[in-house]
Amino acid sequence: MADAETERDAVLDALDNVAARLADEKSYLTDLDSAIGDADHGANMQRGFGKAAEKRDEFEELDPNEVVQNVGKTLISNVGGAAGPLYGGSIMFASQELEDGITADTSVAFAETYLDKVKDRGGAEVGSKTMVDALVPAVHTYKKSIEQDDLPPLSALAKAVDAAERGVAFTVPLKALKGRASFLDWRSVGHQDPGATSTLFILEALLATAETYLDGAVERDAHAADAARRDE
Amino acid sequence: MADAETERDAVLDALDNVAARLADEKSYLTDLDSAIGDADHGANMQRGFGKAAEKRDEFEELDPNEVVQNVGKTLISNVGGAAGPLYGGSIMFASQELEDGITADTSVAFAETYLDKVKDRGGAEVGSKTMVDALVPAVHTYKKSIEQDDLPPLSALAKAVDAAERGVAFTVPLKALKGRASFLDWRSVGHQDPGATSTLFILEALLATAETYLDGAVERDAHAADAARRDE
Amino acid sequence: MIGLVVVSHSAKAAEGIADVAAQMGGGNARIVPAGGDEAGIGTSPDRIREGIESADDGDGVVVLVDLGSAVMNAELAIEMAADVPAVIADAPILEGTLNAAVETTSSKATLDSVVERAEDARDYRKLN
Amino acid sequence: MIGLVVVSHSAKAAEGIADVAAQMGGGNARIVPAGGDEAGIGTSPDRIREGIESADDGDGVVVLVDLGSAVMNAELAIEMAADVPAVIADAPILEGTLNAAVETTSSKATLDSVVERAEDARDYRKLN
Ligand SMILES: Nc1ncnc2c1ncn2[C@@H]1O[C@H](COP(=O)(O)OP(=O)(O)O)[C@@H](O)[C@H]1O
Ligand SMILES: Nc1ncnc2c1ncn2[C@@H]1O[C@H](COP(=O)(O)OP(=O)(O)O)[C@@H](O)[C@H]1O
Ligand SMILES: [Mg+2]
Ligand SMILES: [Mg+2]
Ligand SMILES: [Mg+2]
Ligand SMILES: [Mg+2]
Repeated sequence: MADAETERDAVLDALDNVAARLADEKSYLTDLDSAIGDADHGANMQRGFGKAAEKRDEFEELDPNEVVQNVGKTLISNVGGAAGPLYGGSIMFASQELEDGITADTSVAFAETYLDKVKDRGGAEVGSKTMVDALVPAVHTYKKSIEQDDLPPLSALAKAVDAAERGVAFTVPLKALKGRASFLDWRSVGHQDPGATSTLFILEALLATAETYLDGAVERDAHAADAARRDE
Repeated sequence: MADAETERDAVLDALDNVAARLADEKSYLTDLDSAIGDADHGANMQRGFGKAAEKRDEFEELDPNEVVQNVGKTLISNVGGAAGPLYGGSIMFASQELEDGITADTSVAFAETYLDKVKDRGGAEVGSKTMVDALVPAVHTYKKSIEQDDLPPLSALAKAVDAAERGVAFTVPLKALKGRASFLDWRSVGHQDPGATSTLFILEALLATAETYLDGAVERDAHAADAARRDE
Repeated sequence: MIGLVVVSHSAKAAEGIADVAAQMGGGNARIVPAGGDEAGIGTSPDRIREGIESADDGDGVVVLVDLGSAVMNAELAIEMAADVPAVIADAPILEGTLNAAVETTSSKATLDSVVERAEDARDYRKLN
Repeated sequence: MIGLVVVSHSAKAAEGIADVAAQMGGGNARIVPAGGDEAGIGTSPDRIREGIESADDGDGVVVLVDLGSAVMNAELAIEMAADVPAVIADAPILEGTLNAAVETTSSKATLDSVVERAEDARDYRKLN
């Protein structure tokens, strides 16, 4: 990216966009969670990111990585449930990758560190029917698009969003192996995972933000688009 | 014994004597329970038998076996802890053996049924460091004294008390395998079991009662006497 | 629907466990806490019997217990509530109640299947 | 003395479990309940961290947990309370806390021995 100030503005705008998107999707996420959980994922995410967005003025004083770190901290204390430590703890931890600014490379490092922390904290793998099912394809696609295919970050992010969308769809036919939904055993099959879905919404909000800050053709993958959500 | 009225009086006097004895021993039993339990056995036993003794007027209307049954019921609701269901439930259940009156034979049947119920309810065997360690030798000795040795019931009961006393002493060096004390594991070794001790006190009170109702030489076993308690 | 009775030595623990489990059962499970006794910490066969009777809607009841004397008082209570088919699960009390609560909301639930799910909680590992 | 922190999704359950365990430890154990969150049923890393800090007298703390997110928040809290040696026991919450409470009152107790006793509770059978 550019100077620290622009980076900070981008992070703050991303925070606003994510918070707004999750507020819009609150009842949808809650519906998903009511089928295989305790019907609080929408409220959890909206409350947590809402609190973080309210701190925008405070965050104006900080470096971009510190903003990200403090968003994580705020989520830890305000999201609740399993999503709190997973989102909040992993964002906080991964923020160290942004200490030297936000570039294509550091964003890949951030994504990988974030994914590793989520997997490590929650013990879920691909196929456990959790947010990891959206995250793994998104992070792998992002990394490969940047490091192997030399795509511009905006395009890489668009591809990552498509990948996450496939991941969300993939959670539907699976039996939950982690989290609250795993208590339902076979009855969890046929339902879309709330955490994978909120992960997708966050990525979509990041992509929307990136579009106002970054140049480059947005190459998306036609087949994945809109598969997961609207079919439900 | 004799007529139903005398039997009822004997049962009511026994109840008074047991309640009085346990009230006297309240703090001693509590001390034992404080070493390897939760320091409530004295209060539990005193409260439960105290409540039962308070119902003496009510019980005057009943047959002897019904008195015993209602003592059991009262204990179930008022002793608390492990002792409540063990003493109360087993007394209530065994009272059926006294339906045809209290004789040497029915008293043996009562004792055996009571022992079986305690073992069945609590899952303890001899050596588990519980009231079973006092009960088994007492009941075995009582039965053998009456059925094999043709001793008069008073003498058989005196021998049973001696046997219980050895049982109480036997609990000291054991590791508790059942009940709250078993949580202490090796630290329970070297302490006398409260429930075995209260079982002995009850038997002593029954013997004192029997002495005023029954004739016959009281043959006690010189070696066992007073071993368990005063050494502590 | 099969009912659940939670018998802890602490009335608070029984209530709290029932609260967490109610959420696992999506608010549909029938869960009755029956903890503590008149003196405070302890269990009461009378309270447990009342709990069993109020948890039962005709399909029977599974009882979850903590320590030894809770088991014995639950057994006595089951004998007293002779009309209600009731079984004690040999399971950790909180984890077993959660599992059982989910199972009772299944259309295929039976007394056996609820006990089995409760007892499955013995193998539940919490750390990865 | 090693401290214990009880992390249940229900504040009541955590308190009740601590009450029962306090009795097992003869009133000497250091047991801090840290259940629930601001919204009610849930767990809170901040509460758990405070619990860990107040349960510690320098010898360290063993944390007992119920469901998945309690584990994750306990891990976070342990990271936040970096000065306190603290470990999570992989044990049923009530049964593990009772066992652990007894062990903490032993003069030979160590963090490892307390965790081990807590985890022994996985094999605790309630029915004969
Ligand atoms: N162990 C885990 N690893 C990864 N993700 C998990 C885990 N447990 C739960 N999740 C995610 O969290 C989501 C539920 O979040 P939320 O409803 O906020 O928490 P809770 O289940 O505690 O109410 C699930 O849909 C799933 O994606
Ligand atoms: N499973 C059992 N089988 C036989 N006796 C037992 C059992 N559990 C406990 N006891 C007896 O109960 C006594 C303790 O009674 P009490 O202190 O009144 O109950 P609690 O241990 O619940 O506080 C023990 O000393 C022991 O003799
Ligand atoms: Mg939820
Ligand atoms: Mg929740
Ligand atoms: Mg006691
Ligand atoms: Mg007690």
